[in-house]
Amino acid sequence: GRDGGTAGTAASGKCQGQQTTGITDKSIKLGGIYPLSGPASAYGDIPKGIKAYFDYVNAEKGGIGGRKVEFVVRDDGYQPPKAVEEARRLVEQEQVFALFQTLGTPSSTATWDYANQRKVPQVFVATGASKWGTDTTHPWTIGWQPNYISEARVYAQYLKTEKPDAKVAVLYQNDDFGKDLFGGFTRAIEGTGIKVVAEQSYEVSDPSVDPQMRNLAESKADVLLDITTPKFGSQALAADARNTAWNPLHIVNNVAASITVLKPVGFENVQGVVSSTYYKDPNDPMWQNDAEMALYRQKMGQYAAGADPNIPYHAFGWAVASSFHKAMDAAACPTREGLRDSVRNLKGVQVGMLLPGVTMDTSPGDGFPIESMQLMTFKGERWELFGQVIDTRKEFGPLTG
Amino acid sequence: MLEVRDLTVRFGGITALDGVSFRVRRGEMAGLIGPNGAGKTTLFNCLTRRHDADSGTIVYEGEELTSVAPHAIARLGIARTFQNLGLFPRLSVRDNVLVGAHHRGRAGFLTAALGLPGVRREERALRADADAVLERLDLARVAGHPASGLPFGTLKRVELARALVGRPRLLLLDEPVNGLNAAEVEEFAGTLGAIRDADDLTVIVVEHHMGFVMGTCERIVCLDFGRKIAEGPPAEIRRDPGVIEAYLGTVA
Amino acid sequence: MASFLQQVVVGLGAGAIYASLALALVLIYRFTGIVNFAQGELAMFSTYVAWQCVAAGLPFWAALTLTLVVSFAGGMLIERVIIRPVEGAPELTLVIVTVGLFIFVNAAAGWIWTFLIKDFPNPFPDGALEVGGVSVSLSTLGVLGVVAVVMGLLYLLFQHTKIGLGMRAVAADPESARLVGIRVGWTLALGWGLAATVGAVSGVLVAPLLFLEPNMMGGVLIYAFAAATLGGFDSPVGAVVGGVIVGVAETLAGAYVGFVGSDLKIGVPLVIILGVLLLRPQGLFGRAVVERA
Amino acid sequence: MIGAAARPALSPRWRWGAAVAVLAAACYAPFQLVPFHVFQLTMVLVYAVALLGLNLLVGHAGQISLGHGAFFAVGAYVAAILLERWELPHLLTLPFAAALAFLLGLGLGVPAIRLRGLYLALVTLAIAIFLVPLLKRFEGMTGGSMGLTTAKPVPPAWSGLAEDQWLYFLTLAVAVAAFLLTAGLLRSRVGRALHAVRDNEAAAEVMGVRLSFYKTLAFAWSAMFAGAAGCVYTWVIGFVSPDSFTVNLSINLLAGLVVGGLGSLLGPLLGALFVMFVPSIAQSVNDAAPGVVFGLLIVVVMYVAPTGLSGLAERLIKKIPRKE
Amino acid sequence: MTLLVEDLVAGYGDARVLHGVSLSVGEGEICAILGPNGAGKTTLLRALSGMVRARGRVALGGTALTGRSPDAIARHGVAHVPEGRGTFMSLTVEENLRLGAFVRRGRAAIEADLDRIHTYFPALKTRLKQAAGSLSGGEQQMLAIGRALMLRPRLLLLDEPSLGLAPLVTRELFRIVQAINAEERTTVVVVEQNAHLALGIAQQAHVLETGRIVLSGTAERIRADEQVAQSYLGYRV
Ligand SMILES: Nc1ncnc2c1ncn2[C@@H]1O[C@H](COP(=O)(O)OP(=O)(O)OP(=O)(O)O)[C@@H](O)[C@H]1O
Ligand SMILES: Nc1ncnc2c1ncn2[C@@H]1O[C@H](COP(=O)(O)OP(=O)(O)OP(=O)(O)O)[C@@H](O)[C@H]1O
Ligand SMILES: [Mg+2]
Ligand SMILES: [Mg+2]
Repeated sequence: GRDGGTAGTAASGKCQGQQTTGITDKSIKLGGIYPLSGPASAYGDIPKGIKAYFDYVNAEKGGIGGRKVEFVVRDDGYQPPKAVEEARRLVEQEQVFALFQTLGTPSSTATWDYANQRKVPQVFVATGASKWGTDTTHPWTIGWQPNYISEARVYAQYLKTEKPDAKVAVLYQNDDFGKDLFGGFTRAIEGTGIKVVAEQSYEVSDPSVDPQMRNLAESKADVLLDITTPKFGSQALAADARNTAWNPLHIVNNVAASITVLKPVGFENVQGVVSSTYYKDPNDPMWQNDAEMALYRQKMGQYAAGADPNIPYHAFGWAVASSFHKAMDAAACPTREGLRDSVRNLKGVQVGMLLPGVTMDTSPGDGFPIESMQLMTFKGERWELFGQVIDTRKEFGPLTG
Repeated sequence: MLEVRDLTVRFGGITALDGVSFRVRRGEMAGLIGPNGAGKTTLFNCLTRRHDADSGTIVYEGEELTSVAPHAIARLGIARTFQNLGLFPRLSVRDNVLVGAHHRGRAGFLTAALGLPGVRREERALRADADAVLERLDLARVAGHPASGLPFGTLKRVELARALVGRPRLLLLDEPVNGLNAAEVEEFAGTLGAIRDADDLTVIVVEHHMGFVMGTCERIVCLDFGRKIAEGPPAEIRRDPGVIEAYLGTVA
Repeated sequence: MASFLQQVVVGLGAGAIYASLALALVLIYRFTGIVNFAQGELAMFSTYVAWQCVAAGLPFWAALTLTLVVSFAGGMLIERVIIRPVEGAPELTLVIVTVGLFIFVNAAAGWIWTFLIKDFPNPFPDGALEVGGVSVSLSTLGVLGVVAVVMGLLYLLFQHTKIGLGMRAVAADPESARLVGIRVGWTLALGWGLAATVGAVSGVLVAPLLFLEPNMMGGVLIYAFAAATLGGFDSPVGAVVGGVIVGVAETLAGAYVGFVGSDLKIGVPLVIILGVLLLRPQGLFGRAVVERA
Repeated sequence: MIGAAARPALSPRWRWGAAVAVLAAACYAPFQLVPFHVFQLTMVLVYAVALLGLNLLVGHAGQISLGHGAFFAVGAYVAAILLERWELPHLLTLPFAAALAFLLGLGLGVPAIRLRGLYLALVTLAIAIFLVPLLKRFEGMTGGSMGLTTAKPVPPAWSGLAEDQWLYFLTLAVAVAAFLLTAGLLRSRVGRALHAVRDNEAAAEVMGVRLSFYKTLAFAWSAMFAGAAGCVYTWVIGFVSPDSFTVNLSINLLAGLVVGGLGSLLGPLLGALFVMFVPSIAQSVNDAAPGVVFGLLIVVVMYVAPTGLSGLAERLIKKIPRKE
Repeated sequence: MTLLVEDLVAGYGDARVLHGVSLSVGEGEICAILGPNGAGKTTLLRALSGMVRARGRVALGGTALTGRSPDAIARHGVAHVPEGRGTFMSLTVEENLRLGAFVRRGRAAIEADLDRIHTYFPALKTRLKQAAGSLSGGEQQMLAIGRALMLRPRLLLLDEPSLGLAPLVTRELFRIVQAINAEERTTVVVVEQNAHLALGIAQQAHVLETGRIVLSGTAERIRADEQVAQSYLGYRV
């Protein structure tokens, strides 16, 4: 047994009696769970960005608050039972301070009871499901990215002003992600002139969404809401481009909005596509002279040799790692309780890799760190942001279960 | 005991059996001979319901066999051996033989899984029987050996043991002395005779070994191209010109 | 009506894609008697090779030729290195080895080329033919054409060449095949090489339509299995007919049968397969095995 | 020389001795291990139960199923729904899960009467694939793609056990029961009939083995064990979702079984250990692309032990010199 | 071609079956192997054609065959009619026969040989397009022999060729073997339980018991041996 192997420093003062497992004055140990193998391995690039960030901070900034970060990554192959096993390994054997990111709604759901029973922070889970913010029985778990329902509201809002009588065709991935976003959209257009006139779902195991696109085209809708993951996003965009008889306004969700998704389709074929975003896409020339992006590129080259900084998941990892950095800095106590409270009490925290104007804000009644997004449209070879950063909380009121 | 009437079997364009009729009396040892492809094995296959007959009837102990389910044949007391061996290669010799006693057992999935006492008793009894048969056929030495990898002659005996352990009343042997040398054939003839007397068996045997057939069978049926061309005691068959022409050749 | 026909055309296009990989499955089954779970991944890997060649500046057709050659050699190499050591092991052992190969190749591709989506040049011109309100894209026609040609070639190989006969002998009974003087090892290697080549063709046909990434062939493989099962696993004609039936049936059901919808449409080929196999256990075009007691 | 080939790796007395020793060790282990390892062992037992069932079908009855994940899923979902919606006590969910899986297995056993080898394998594969969207469709019952979260069984006070230990012993009980049931089956006339069907259908039928009966029941029993394993899985993990039961699960199960050793009593356990531990080993070798290592490991194991790890173990045991 | 076998040792796994068998068969000679059930006759032939690994020396016409694969040995002109026949069940009769000539060149000669096989075994001729697995036992035996002859072998290994053949056909078969042996100087090793027939065409014979040759000599000498007469020739009911 390795129980009590890495006991931390005893917390003192107001932090007396709080948990210090995995954290000392000199170090902090985090554990992340991602699919490094299996069909969802693409997400395995996220921890590379995180690692690069922590390595950079450890080497050049003396760590987070003087503590060197050790980041242990485990592979769950996107299988919930494996995620449970790895979470227990990290908590019980590796004695991590916190679970810093579990990826995917199923894996995060499978592990959150455990994390909360054990009172281990499970911070910034990499999924946009809304339950991380609305649930009240799991205080130790919190999400990070804008939740899918909020994102759906952004598109609904946009349509309300631009096309109040829009007839919408929806393509969505038949899983928690697609259902959440689609559901959020349906609710957000209730009582407006906007109507969903056709919907088609696909399974991640489907080879192609061409048949679905064919069926949607029959609807003659004037808006296509494209709720897909990258590969299917490319396919849908290409199918839309091929079909010259049907030219809807194509709204692609953030997950599939990376330039790496659009480029294979051909830039000439995706002009005018609309999406929304909250962090900076390294492929976008817009950020060529951005300081954070320059830092990111430089440090990726330095600490993640061999990894392609253009992969947006790396930038995502970088962004969430620096968010963690900020949250840890803001913690009143260097304890698990301190982290739990800190992430639920973020006030206007700015993170370099997030869009200007997008900040992290939480409160005891609001478990969604990022709830702002900005709309963008594709012009030439880049996304062009337009309008204001939309704070969905302000626009639509708080999200409740 | 057995009456075959007007049996016809066709495979596509080939007529393997063409209106064959004959009877076998209880306790009789009948021989079935004929050139290769004459339909002997096909006839056995009909008797054990491997094939459906296109027409004709088979009456066994007063029961019409053509409507009996294939797996129910064994329970009626009919057992057979196969010309090209039909053993279970991965099973031990003893287990091969025990499968022959399958229809004598009652244990089902549930009772067997639970290992109820009745099942164990039954199993013990069957094992005792199987061991007795193995002993009788001089197979006890190889009882634990998997069937694959044993010499051909041994496997033939295993098949016979498997047929016998089912306590059949009608035994169908398809070329049982295939691959045995003269002394072994002689020994086999002796063993078979003893078993037949002891168990009151009726036997139909297909064999190309004329010495064996003529020596052991009381009556012989000869098929050619699916038709019966002769029937009678060995001495008669041996002289039958049709049989000589089609099957035996001149120096029989 | 036009819309119905249009759906049929969409289904045909999908079916042709399934058929292209099913042909490779049938090929290797004929040669080696096993189902190769790694077939789709090998096709994907070949496609990456072609992509790499194009990226390095080779003209498309040169890249394609080179890829076919590399795939052939790679297939043979895999047989020699990975399959040969377990030759003669139980059939399921071989199948599981191909599962291992599947996992290996998939992960290796992601490792080498990342999971970013790559666009792959389309060998066929853009555009579509309009016939009576139904538009058929030139790509679909091209894929159908190539699939038909490959099918024809395989048919000739199986039925009318000596190596075709030898390879069926090897699949039927390797030990006897040796006894008549067939170099079983080389025949198997040849089978893997040819299957990898046909797979490469499939990958190159598929990539422009589905986009190249390591999981590109995963879904296609499932449908290719369905196609080959339906058509009979040892018949190239069956693979193509099976692919077309699966593609069209699935598309039509997804479009017109309300309660099926696009989420359950994968059940439609399943039902067809079950129905067909219960009547013909060897598939539509498969050869029945005669077994005599 | 025949005697040498016929000698089993271990005599029956040794076998029983080994079994008792293993069981004793299994009962002792949870008091010695940290909870995490107890949990891992629990999962090994869960997979072992599923593999025992699969072994019955594939290893003993000779029919390939690439869809056993579906039965596993059905068992898991039955448990989850009963726990979540009807609030049944945990132990009561087991008979329901096993029974429903049994019935489904019986239904699927019907095509198995007619289909052979490859075709049966691919039909079962298709069924496993179809199950995922089907689970998502009946959202009201199954929780759709979000899945269902269930409570863990609470150890009774008299036992004095921690939750992990309690779960472990529950699972161990199910595993031992499954093991004894299959062992009973295989020792009997039924086991022999299954083997006979596997080795030579025609001859088996002539011996009086009713093929349709044995094939469908083998399917049903096998499914029942998978369903029971699924049910226990729900107790242990406390969460079911369609993504937990993709085709990969079915293929992993079959791969685990073949790696462990088809048709041997030890195979399922070794296979379960492989399924459970080897992915982590793969990651420790190459964490950039664990799949590369995992895939290679499967290939290498099959190379070293073409008849599975149990065959390898048997060969090693035979190498130990013993006096006759 | 002369077949030379020296000190051949072979077996399966750990089990040794042949314990040092030596014999030599001159070009164009026929050699009969007799022996009881389980003696290792089949194993001997398998060792000669490379189907089981063997130690010792096997040479055909001066070329060493030991350690070579069965296909290489077949390409060297050795045809083996194996125990159990080795029929390609799912292929047609004609395909089976053509496979026998797989390593040969020369279309015309192969076609001629096909015709020759048809005259040897007319029963096969009417079944050419039928799946070989559906043939009767005896027909399959004819097919196995026909397939071996299609190779035009220099060395022909026959393992119980009369198995399952009708008496008339058996006699015809031995006549054919004798004819081929005479016309083409094919060396023949035949394992046969019908010792009368085998010794009738053989020049020399060996008796194999538990993996060792216990008696060798010319066919006449063996025929005259009392022990042999009792075991292999004796049966008359
Ligand atoms: N399934 C089948 N399809 C086509 N022909 C068949 C089939 N089964 C048997 N035959 C043919 O029927 C004929 C009779 O075969 P059968 O096996 O009964 O002969 P047999 O008398 O037993 O011959 P042998 O003495 O050689 O064993 C053979 O010519 C065989 O080719
Ligand atoms: N595949 C095998 N695996 C293991 N042992 C085998 C195998 N084949 C044969 N043997 C053993 O080798 C010995 C000799 O067998 P072989 O088949 O050569 O005998 P044989 O003289 O041909 O007998 P028969 O006249 O019955 O055909 C036997 O004891 C047998 O058990
Ligand atoms: Mg016959
Ligand atoms: Mg022999």
